[in-house]
Amino acid sequence: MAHLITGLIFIPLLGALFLSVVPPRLARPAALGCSFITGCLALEMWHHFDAANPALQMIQQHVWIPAIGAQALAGIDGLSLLLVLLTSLIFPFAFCAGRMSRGFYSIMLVTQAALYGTFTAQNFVLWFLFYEMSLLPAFLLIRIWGGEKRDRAATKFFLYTFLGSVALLLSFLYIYFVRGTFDFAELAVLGKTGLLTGNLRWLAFAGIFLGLAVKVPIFPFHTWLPDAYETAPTGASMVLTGLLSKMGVYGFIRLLLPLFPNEIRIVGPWLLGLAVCSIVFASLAAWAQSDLKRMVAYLSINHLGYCMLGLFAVTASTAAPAVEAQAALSGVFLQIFNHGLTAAALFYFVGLLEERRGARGLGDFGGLMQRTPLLCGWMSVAMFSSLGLPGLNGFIGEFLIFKGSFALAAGYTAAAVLGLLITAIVFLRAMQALFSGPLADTCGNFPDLRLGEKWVVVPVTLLMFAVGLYPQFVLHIFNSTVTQMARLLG
Amino acid sequence: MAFRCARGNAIPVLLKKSGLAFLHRNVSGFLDQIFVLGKQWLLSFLAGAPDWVGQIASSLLNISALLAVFLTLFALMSLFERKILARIQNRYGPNRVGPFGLLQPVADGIKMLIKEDIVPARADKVVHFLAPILIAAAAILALGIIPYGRNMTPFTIDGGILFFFAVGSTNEVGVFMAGWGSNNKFSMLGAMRAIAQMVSYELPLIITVLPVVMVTGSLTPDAIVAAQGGYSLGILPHWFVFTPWGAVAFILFFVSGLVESNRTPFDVPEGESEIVAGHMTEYSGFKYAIFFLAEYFGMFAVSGLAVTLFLGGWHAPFSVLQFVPSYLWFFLKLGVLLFVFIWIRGTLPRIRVDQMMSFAWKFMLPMAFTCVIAAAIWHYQGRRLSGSLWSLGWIVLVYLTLSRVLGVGKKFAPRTYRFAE
Amino acid sequence: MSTSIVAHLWLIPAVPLAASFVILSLTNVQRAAAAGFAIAGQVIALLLSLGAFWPTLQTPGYRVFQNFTWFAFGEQALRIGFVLDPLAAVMLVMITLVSLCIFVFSVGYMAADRNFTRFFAYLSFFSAAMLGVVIANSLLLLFVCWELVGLASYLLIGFWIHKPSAAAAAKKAFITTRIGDIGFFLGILWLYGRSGTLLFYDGGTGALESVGLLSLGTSATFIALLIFCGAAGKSGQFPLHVWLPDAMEGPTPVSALIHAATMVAAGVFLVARVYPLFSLGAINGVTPSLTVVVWIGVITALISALIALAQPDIKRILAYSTVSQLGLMMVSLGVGGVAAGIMHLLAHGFFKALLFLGSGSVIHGCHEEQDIRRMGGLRGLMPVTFFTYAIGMLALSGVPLFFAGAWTKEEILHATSQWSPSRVPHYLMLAGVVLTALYMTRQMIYVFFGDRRAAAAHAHESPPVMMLPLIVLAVCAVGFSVVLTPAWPWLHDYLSGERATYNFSLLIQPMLYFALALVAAGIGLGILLYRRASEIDPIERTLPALFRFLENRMWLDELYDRTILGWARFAARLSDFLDRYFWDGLVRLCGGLGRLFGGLTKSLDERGINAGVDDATGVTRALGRFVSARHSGQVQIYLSVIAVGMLALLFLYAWLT
Amino acid sequence: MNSAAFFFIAVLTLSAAVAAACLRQLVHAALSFAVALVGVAAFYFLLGAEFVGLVQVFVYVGAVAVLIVFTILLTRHGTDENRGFNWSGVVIALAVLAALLWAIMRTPALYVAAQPGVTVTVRQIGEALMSDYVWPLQCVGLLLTAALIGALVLVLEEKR
Amino acid sequence: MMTPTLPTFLMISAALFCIGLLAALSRRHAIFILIGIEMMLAAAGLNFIAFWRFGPQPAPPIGVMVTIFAIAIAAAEAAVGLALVIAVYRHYRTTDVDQVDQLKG
Repeated sequence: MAHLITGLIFIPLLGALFLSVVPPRLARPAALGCSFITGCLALEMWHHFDAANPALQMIQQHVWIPAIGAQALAGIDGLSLLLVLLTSLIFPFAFCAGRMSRGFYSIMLVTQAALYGTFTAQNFVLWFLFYEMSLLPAFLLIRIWGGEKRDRAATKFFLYTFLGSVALLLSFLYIYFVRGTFDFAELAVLGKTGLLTGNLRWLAFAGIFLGLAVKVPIFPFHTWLPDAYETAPTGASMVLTGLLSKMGVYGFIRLLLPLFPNEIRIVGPWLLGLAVCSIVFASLAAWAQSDLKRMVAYLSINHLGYCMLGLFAVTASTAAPAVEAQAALSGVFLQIFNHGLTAAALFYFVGLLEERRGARGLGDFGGLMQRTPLLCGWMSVAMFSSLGLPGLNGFIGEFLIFKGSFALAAGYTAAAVLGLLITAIVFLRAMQALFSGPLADTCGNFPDLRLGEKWVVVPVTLLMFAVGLYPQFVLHIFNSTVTQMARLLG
Repeated sequence: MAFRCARGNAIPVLLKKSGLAFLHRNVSGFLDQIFVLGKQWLLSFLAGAPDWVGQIASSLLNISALLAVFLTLFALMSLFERKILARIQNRYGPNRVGPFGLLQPVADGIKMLIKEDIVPARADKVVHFLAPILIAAAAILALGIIPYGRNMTPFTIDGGILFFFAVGSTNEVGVFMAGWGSNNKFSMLGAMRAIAQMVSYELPLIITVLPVVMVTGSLTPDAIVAAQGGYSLGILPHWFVFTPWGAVAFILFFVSGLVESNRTPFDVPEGESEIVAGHMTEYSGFKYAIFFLAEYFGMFAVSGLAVTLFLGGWHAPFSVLQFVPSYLWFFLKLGVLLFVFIWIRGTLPRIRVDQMMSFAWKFMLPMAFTCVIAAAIWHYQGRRLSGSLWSLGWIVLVYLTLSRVLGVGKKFAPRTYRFAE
Repeated sequence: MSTSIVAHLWLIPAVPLAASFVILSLTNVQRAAAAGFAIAGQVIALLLSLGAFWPTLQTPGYRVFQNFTWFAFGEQALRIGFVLDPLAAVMLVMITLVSLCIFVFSVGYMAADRNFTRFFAYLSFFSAAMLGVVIANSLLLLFVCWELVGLASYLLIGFWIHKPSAAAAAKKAFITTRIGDIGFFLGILWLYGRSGTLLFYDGGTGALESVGLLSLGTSATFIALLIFCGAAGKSGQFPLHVWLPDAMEGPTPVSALIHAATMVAAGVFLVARVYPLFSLGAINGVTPSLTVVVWIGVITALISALIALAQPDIKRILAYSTVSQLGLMMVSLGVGGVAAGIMHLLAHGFFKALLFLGSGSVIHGCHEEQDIRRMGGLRGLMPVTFFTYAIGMLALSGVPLFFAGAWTKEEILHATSQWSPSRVPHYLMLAGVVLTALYMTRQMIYVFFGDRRAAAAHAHESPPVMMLPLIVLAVCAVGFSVVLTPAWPWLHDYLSGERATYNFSLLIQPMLYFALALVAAGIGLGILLYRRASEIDPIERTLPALFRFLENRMWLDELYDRTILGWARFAARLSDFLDRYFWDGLVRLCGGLGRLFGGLTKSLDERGINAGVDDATGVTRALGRFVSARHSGQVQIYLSVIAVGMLALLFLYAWLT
Repeated sequence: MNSAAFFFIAVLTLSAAVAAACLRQLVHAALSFAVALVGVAAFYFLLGAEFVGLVQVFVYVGAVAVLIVFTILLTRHGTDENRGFNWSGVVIALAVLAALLWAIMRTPALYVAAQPGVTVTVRQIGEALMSDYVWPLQCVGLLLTAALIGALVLVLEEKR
Repeated sequence: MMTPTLPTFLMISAALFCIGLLAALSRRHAIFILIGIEMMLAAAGLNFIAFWRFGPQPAPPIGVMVTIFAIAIAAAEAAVGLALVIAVYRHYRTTDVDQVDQLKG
């Protein structure tokens, strides 16, 4: 049971290797098989996970590089398990998004392994290894299978994120030299009593913040995202938006917040300001887009803005009452899960449309409801979920975030709520452009959802409804982690 | 000065003895040491002079005695050689001059002296003149270290044997000078052949001496002779020749000696049938005589050494015969060996140069080494009979393998003659 | 027994919801099955509502609630629940009854439509959501159903998706209500933050109960106002009313159900439900939030009444009349007449649904013609429609005695007269009554009297399936007045939790007569003005500027469009521009700097260092060539060099020591 | 140590050496070289190391001189004209001589009296060779064989 | 004549050495060079024996040993040197050292 994590990390890698021998025709089924196995492993892990105990579980500890105190320490708690489950969910979903070459699937599997590693690593060096490991495949995915202008976008994406991670590494090295350990738990304990002193701590804080902000992305550092997601192939953008941005948020929760509590309190207002900016400006920018993928990309920045709002609200306030902190944090966790699911679904639908029409502009479609009612129906459900319509999964996350952050930072939350409105406008504008009006002659012969696509869309949407109506089975996973973390951060 | 003459310690021994045995021993002892006593008697006249004068006098005495003995021997030897060769060829040999031809050498000597001494025109006069002198000197020096009798070794040098070979090796230089000096193609060729031959056989010569030196543990001839002193069971002398390695070493030494002194069947350098007199062609008159003298002195030196090393020097063959003076035994053995020299000259035909060379390197050298090993085996088996058997076995083994190895491929087919194209 | 009823309360919304999912799964072909399921679901819901209504009659001030946890986050639990009290019970009955009538009507009305089944699915989904709103005991559950109602209205307005105007109207409706909902959402958050729970009634600790209210303190007014935003959005109050007239793009039954009876009423119901919040800390019944409600209500009523006068479209007139009536209800709530407001809500629900269905059958009859100026003289052709439409018109304009509208209006006017802060609302409301009567008579004359104009040439009566609901509704509009008369104010007392007493003498109220006079004046003025109904509207002939101003809805739409929407679009383009060029520019700038710096170091490296090194190597190579020349190959040279070397060393040694 | 012998040998050796260096005729030079080496051997005898003297004579005169002479014979057909004498060598040689003599003069420690009767016997040399210098002996043996084979290979090469 | 002391021997060996050097440097014929070298080696040997003889007497015969080995090595060197000369002569038909400068740098 203890070796689940290593299994989880290495099976995709083996799968990636195995793919090179599989005939191209069978590449997708093989990839699906491999991710199915990891899915079973994840479920097994969930089964063995004791939700009541907030501490790290299934810890695997191996001496790795004792000289620099780098331990291959991996373990999962509520948050990690949630993200592992999300990864095992998103990847099969991404594999179904269009038939690609073997190389594509093997690189995707490598990304999956990297993500599992990132979400379970408890030692910075190991975490950083997987953090970087996920960067390269993402770059390759965009670079090789992307749309037009892909090489510029891919290079910008890679360099931008890479620069961030370099800053991250430098600051952690500084921390290591001062404190002598890379282990998150120890650092968190040290963090409570002021990890660093003097003005260099601000540099370290800034370094880590930059590294993670680029990854999330938060407002000023987001310009790479639209280009990257726009040109990325459907499967890749689903993974990019669904999981890679989650690594940024996970990084904040795991790395930055516990380590620099009082720095964040000092800088709190600015951070909240940034979060609100990224919510509002991103949604505004989405409104002005004519390209569907670029629009969804901006919206994913917006949604991540909510997560950041929740996190900063909890950590920025001096003494956050337990209720609000727990509400905000569980809202953030749930939002991470929901956004992963919904954004991936949106990209999947956009991918379907693009596959049929060959173009992604809003103007390229019209009156699809008459031609492909099923596709439009399910797509509008995904849109409404992303919009935050109650009864679907988006609303619960957002409600909890806003409930928590409103009590802790009323002004910012009020401004952020505007984001909700604009998101609604953006989606409705898209729905109007796509579904309503007379059937455009260009999409006269669009086929409706094929059987294969139905089998993909229906379960995902049902999951959305399930989480929307009865979120307990997801919240149950990380409730204990949330309480402990609220006490730690609040 | 290095040259110390033998201060013979026999005199005090002499005075101490008494009685018939005394007389018996004294008389034989006296006869034995007659020459030594004579010399001391003469030196006693110079007692007053400074030390170095005495030393020079004693060495002069030694040298003169040496020369006298060996010159007469040379004369007789030349005569005997012609008489024995004649007897072998079933004729009388020189018997006209003097009774039984005894004055023949005098006649030859006078003939040599009065002959005209011709020097080739564009020859290298200095080298031409020096060559015979160097060769004769080398031969005479070699005789200086051989112990002719008890306490009768002209010069006792620590590395006596080595001195013999060192001097021997200057021979080659002399031969070369002769060959080069006469500015004649044939003499040059002859000199080259002689040098090649002498160099090749010098190695086996030295290595066969090695076992003797190893066994006695010293390079000085006196020590070697002393080592062969004892008699087992009163009748069997401890001469080295009676040990297995000793016999083989003696034969090899003797053959090498033949070659060193350019005697038939190894007299290729001055083989009359091929290149006239080799490096001596351009010499005539007295210089030729000196060459002739040097050759004989070379023979005397080699056989003298052979006697010292293998035939027990001046020791009597049987313990009962010890009363006979030591030097007599030495010269008797010397005579026997010389006779063998002449005998071989009379019977064996000359062998080809390449055969000689391969015989030296392929057979003689390995066998010499086996003698050394055999001597070692003999020594480590405690010098008794079993040791002898082991070393004999070893020698036979090597000999058989060697003969098979060398013999392979050479069927004794009828001779084929290759005429120069 | 009472708790068991509340336990099964959730069935009422659940049945229509289930029906809608079932219908959704049916294909377009199975029309009869779809209609059957919808109507059956509605009938069951009606019976259950009546079942729930019955116990509330026994005890005045009846309130039963049942809460349960929806989900737990961290150590906290979020609890929601259902409540049954007179307000909810009455609304339940009204909604289910009206929906049933509309369902039956739309069977006939939508017979020709291709997406017949999808229409019924949406309708039952809508009624389920509306029922959810009514019985919710938690502000959150209410908000959830509130949003679902908004979704249903979006789907229904935009039902004829192929018409771009319908889609635009649906989008506009959803967004405008969404704006209101944002305020409502903030109100919820604030309330939840302050009182710690969103449950209305939770055994004393609920938000609307004493403990919860006390903890709110001064923020109550702000929370109330924020919640009122939601109500204003949904009920089409002044700033956010623009979407309602456009919502007429949807099929008429939709307008009837949503934009007459139920959804628009939700806002009023919401204010009624959270009334304790509004009236917290009231000084003789007046709080800042309530005054705001009153003034908003007044403005809405007057504006929409005026605009209704100039509208050519039969359904838009009714729409504006609804807006005006809603304004009136808001005023009544604002001035403290909660029961009066709710009574008018109910009455209005019946006769407005009747009017809409009447107009539906008129449009159906005139083959989808909606412009009243092209109708006329339908009295003869469509007698039943005319008769029921007349009853509705009279009820709406408040003709006393037999018609529900009058009594409720009279109650409201009575309440407004009591309002202490100012009398102006009262007078304006009186003007409102006159205007209502005026535009209703204009419509009656244009549609049913005068000579038949173009569209009405070959109009025909609607089929019986459409006639039956009209008749039922007409009966309700009249019958309902029985419980409304002051003599036996059963409904008023029921709602305010007192025991109803029969007192005939109260029937005669001075206000009653005054109101009667006003109505008569309105109708008379209407007949006078529109006697010679003609293409050109009389007011247009007399006051063309004013008419055009009113016809174009006071240019409000254009105003919004140019201001708020304009700014928003500008902000969007600006942020996109910023994104594409400013932030990206920064990144490219860094890239440029990097390249520049790289170029600099390259040139420095090439010219500076390399050149220097090359020269140095040049010197050494020359030296090397010289030395190698000495290697002449002659052995003796080497030997002499060695000897000289040795000498030099020796000399050096000597010189040193 | 009698100085007369020493003086005679010294004169003999140096004159032979000078002759070897300066004589025109190659053969004469070689022969005088042999004489010089015999002179050196005589010095060894004078210094009490008879064995070394004998080895010197045996090796140098017996082998080296013969070899030189042989080489002279084998290479006589070259142009025989006298190739003259280059004087820079002489200058350097003299300079080195001066330097060495100067060095000898300056070191005072060298003026030590000679103990009488010091000779080394062949036994002593044998023991030394076999005990302390076994390894150098083996090396020299190896060196000599290598030289032998090397010389053969160099010379034989032409035959193929 | 003075009894021979160590400096005299050293002087003689130095003289011998320089004569060897002279021969090696000034004569053109290859064999002269070899003769020069042999002379130098002999001079060195003489030096060793002189030092051994005049050194502290009971010393082990190191000088002697070195000289013996020096002689052996000189012999080997002479053999190879002469073989070389012969090979060079056969190849270049000359023994003039100056002409044999193929290994020029």
